Amino acid sequence: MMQSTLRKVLDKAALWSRINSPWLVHFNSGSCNGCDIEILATLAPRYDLERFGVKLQGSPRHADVLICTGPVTRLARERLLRTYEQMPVPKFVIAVGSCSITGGAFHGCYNIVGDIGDVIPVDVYVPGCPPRPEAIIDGVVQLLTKLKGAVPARARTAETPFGGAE
Amino acid sequence: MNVVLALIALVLFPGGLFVILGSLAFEYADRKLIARFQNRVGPRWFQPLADLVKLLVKEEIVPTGVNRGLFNGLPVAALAASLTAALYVPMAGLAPAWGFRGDLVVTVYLLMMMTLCIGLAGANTLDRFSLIGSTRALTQLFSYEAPFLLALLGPSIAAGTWRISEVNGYARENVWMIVTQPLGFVVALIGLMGKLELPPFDAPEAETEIVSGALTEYSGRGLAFFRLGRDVELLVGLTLISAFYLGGLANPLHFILKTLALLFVTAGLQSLFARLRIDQTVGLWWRAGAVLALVQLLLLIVLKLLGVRL
Amino acid sequence: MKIASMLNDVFVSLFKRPFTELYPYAAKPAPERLRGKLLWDEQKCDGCKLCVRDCPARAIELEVADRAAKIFVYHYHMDRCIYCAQCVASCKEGALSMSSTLYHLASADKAAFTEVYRAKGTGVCKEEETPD
Amino acid sequence: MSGESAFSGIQDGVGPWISSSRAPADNRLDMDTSAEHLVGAVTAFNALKWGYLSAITGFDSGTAAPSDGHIEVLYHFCRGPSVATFRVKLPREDPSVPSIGPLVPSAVMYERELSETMGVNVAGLPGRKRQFLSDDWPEKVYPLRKDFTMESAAATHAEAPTVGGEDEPGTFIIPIGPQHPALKEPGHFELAVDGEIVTHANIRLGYVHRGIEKGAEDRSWVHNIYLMERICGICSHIHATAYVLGVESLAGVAVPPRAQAVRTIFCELERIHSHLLWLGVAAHQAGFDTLFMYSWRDRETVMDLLEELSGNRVNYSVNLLGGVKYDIVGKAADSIRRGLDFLERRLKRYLKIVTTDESFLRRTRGVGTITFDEANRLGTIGPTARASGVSRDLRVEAPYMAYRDFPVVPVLDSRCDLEARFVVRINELFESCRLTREILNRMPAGELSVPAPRKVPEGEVISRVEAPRGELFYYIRSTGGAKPDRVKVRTPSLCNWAAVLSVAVGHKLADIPMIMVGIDPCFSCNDRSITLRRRGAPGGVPGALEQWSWEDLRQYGIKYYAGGGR
Repeated sequence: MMQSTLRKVLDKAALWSRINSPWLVHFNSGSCNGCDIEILATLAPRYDLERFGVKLQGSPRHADVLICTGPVTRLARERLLRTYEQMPVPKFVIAVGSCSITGGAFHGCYNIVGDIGDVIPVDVYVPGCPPRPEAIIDGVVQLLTKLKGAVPARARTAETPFGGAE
Repeated sequence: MNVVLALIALVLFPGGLFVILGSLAFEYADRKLIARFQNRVGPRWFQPLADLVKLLVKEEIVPTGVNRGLFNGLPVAALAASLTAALYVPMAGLAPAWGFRGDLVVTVYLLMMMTLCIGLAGANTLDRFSLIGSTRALTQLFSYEAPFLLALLGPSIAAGTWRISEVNGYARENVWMIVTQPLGFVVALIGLMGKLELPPFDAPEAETEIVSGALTEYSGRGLAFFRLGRDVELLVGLTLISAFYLGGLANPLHFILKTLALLFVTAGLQSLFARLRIDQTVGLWWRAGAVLALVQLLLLIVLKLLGVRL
Repeated sequence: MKIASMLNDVFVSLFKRPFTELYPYAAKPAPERLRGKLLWDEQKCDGCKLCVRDCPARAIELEVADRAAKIFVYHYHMDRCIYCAQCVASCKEGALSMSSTLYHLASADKAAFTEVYRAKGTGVCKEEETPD
Repeated sequence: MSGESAFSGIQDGVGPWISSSRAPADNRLDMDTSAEHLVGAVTAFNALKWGYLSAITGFDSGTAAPSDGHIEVLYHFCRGPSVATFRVKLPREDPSVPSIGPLVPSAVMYERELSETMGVNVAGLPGRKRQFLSDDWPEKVYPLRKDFTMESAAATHAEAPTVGGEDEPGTFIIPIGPQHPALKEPGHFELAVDGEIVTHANIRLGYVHRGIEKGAEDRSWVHNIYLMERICGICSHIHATAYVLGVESLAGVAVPPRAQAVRTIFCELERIHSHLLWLGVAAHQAGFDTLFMYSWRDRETVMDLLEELSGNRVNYSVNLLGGVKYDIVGKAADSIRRGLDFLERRLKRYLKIVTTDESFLRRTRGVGTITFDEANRLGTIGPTARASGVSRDLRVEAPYMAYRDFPVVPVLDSRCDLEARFVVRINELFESCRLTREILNRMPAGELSVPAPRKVPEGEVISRVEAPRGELFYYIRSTGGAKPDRVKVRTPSLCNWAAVLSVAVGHKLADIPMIMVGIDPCFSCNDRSITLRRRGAPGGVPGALEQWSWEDLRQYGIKYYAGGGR
């Protein structure tokens, strides 16, 4: 009995910390950089996501959330996958911009291999071309609330990087 | 009986837990001040704690082709070194938990261990960014270490002792040493910023150039220990400088006021300057830092010989 | 050559109120021309499909059962839409408009992005239909 | 200066090499030549010192009945409003053309693009195998050919070459990018460190290559406005404006003056937003985060203006074929004036910081100097050229839209170094504020748009406008259908890349990262890449291809400076 309550407390603490310090790493897989400057605008003084604990990290090793933009061009596909694999579990993905969900304005161009959902599992989609910084913050908040409701971290472990049976 | 007291000192009060919580509070104050200087709101009060706990529960990836023992051991060594240094310093205004003649040199050596561990950690992994990061960290180590030590020697020569608690006592009775040895104070404070790789001197982990320098490959616990070690070192460094130069630490109120004042100055300096290239930092230290520290020392020794009461 | 040219800027901003808007808690009203989610007015629409032809991102599909009785099925894909308002400009009847309040469209599942409205000449009822 | 006299010297200058010449428009001169005579024609043309090479277009006239099935390559030289074009007709099977790289350095990248997408074999083109198509793109499949099908481009899963990592003795290769905090966009720099001076720089872009030019061929004229607008997020409006101006002149649509004024105001507001963004990113690159935070905070003012006027902060989608969608009425005009006053106060502050702050000047004064004739010869454009005294500003030389009635005062600087580029861009913003206020005060009345035909009559048009980073070149060709036959886009960063890199050769290494930031590179604008031949370097094998990483660039300069080299 003692063991399970301890486990519950630890899980609650882990979940609390994961929700309160989501570190981002950004990858642009062929976007027109409209969404990228909006993502940077959320870190600038006007919206300042640091008040939610969000920090833009340089290396995928340090990050929990991969925020990626753009339709996946043929060349960027392998790099997007490699960046995602470099991230330690538990990891989450936010796809920002209509072209990252369905190719948006670039549908049918020959160098697009599809959208981000085809390459890596995406947690939250933020449509818009580009979405307002508020909409991107709303996406981050949705991810955090989804985390709250989610099964404790065990759902995505090292053995099931793409999420086990929820 | 004093074993229990010693254990309490080591783990609870002036030692482990208090220093860790204190350093997290100081990291919060630092990030909040920088954010306010940049006209934004900045993090919430429990942010450093959340970051620490999150990193501890994250999966730790050990890259291939790396000496496993060293990879896991270095962060622990770095944290242990800075925690032990916290024992010799008048933490929270009370007398240091331990002290012996010559503990100043040991403390400075323990503070230097952190950069050494980062340098080794960077060299250990095959990732190119961390190789560059570790070479930069070590070159910067050799540039600020000497002037920083000289700057700390000034007050101890004035007090005539190598024991931190005695220097602290001496500083309490006399004129503040920031007045009598201003050069030493400046070199010590800038030296502390160089040691902690705070912005003007953050070439070793320049985010836009080499991702995160020597720590690029670390994730999870290792990263958490390194970051915590650096925060503890910030707290210890600030206490040391305020104990020496700002008229000693008599009681917790003195401790809080003086260290926060110094933190305010360092946060201001951090947000005022663009990042110096590594060669500019080395040039700055050897041309300006060392000379200032030597001049200060010379002045001091001459005055001491003339028997002037400092 | 000034050493810290930003000094007074930095010092002043310490005492100024931070520039940050506390977004989720205090949302500033969006400008009324904001191009958010597309709104379709079933009464005005006469099924001419100009909007479907001019949409650069194939975000609108309109099935016309009976133009006179205004019986249409209107599919709107929020995830394909690039929010350019070309359809609003092309529509001669003014049946389309872009809302300036509905712009938080983030969602966790992709199916929620496709909305189907059935117009039966009487009233509009929106159905949650899985994309065909 | 009227069109005819502009071309007077050319006919007899290049006479022996061209077979025929004609003037399809008053500011254009087309000269037909053949592959053999091309080099002779360009050499003679260079001797006339008439203008600079602006773009090379290739189009495939297709195998359908009317056309005789050939590929045509167009070399566009520009001076002010006039454009002289050499046209070379080539057979569809194995077309080949000599490289004019040695004569015109900036031609190398245009030829690289021509050879990869159109399949024209350019003899003597240096550089690596695959520049901007992906490594697993099948051989002998050229996307811009008319007979290209998506299935033929299935990935052959060729193993992507190991990037960086192979260490010849004495060199130390680090691959930087495409995921790298310094790069807001995926570009991949491969540089090897060797020798005393920068000998060779090789950039592999292509990560943002989406195939927009081919995409434009199966979209209607209306759809393409929004596709062109999304080539680059920062200069979206100018791309749409260039495209719309071209199509309107092809279709003979007269745009009402009020619509032109609204378009010009949006161009200037976009320039303010783009330059402020660049000021922040350049400061962040130099580690000066406070200036980054301040400039991006002030930029929010102009973003709010744009959102209030058009409904979107980045892709304003204002243009229609034949006019604009949104009007600028009283209340909006007042908020623009208030916003501009605030911005001008802040810009004066930034100008002072950029020209006096000690730590910043150490990174910019006397760094990356492009001399006047170097800038001229290498075809630099935009603020980079204007900082070297080369007065190339299409708003001044070839005024279009409302610039005709509201003349632009050119902003020039003669110091030619990086600091000058900072100063030029900030002064340009003062000019943009003045211009916007002037247009707002004397806003012409009239309706906002006129109807435009859905099918554009047959013909070719060249549309050139001044983007925040320099001259933007559009070539649009229509065969009378509902879809364009060919849309060629040459973006401004392309020319500046070549110029900066060729200046980098022989330059000190430590200054190159800041030089790169100085031209405000926009990867999504130019998803092509540049390879430059090396000038002789002691110890290196001349002509061999070397590869350095961005970081090595920095590292090497640091060792160089530490050794006391000033």
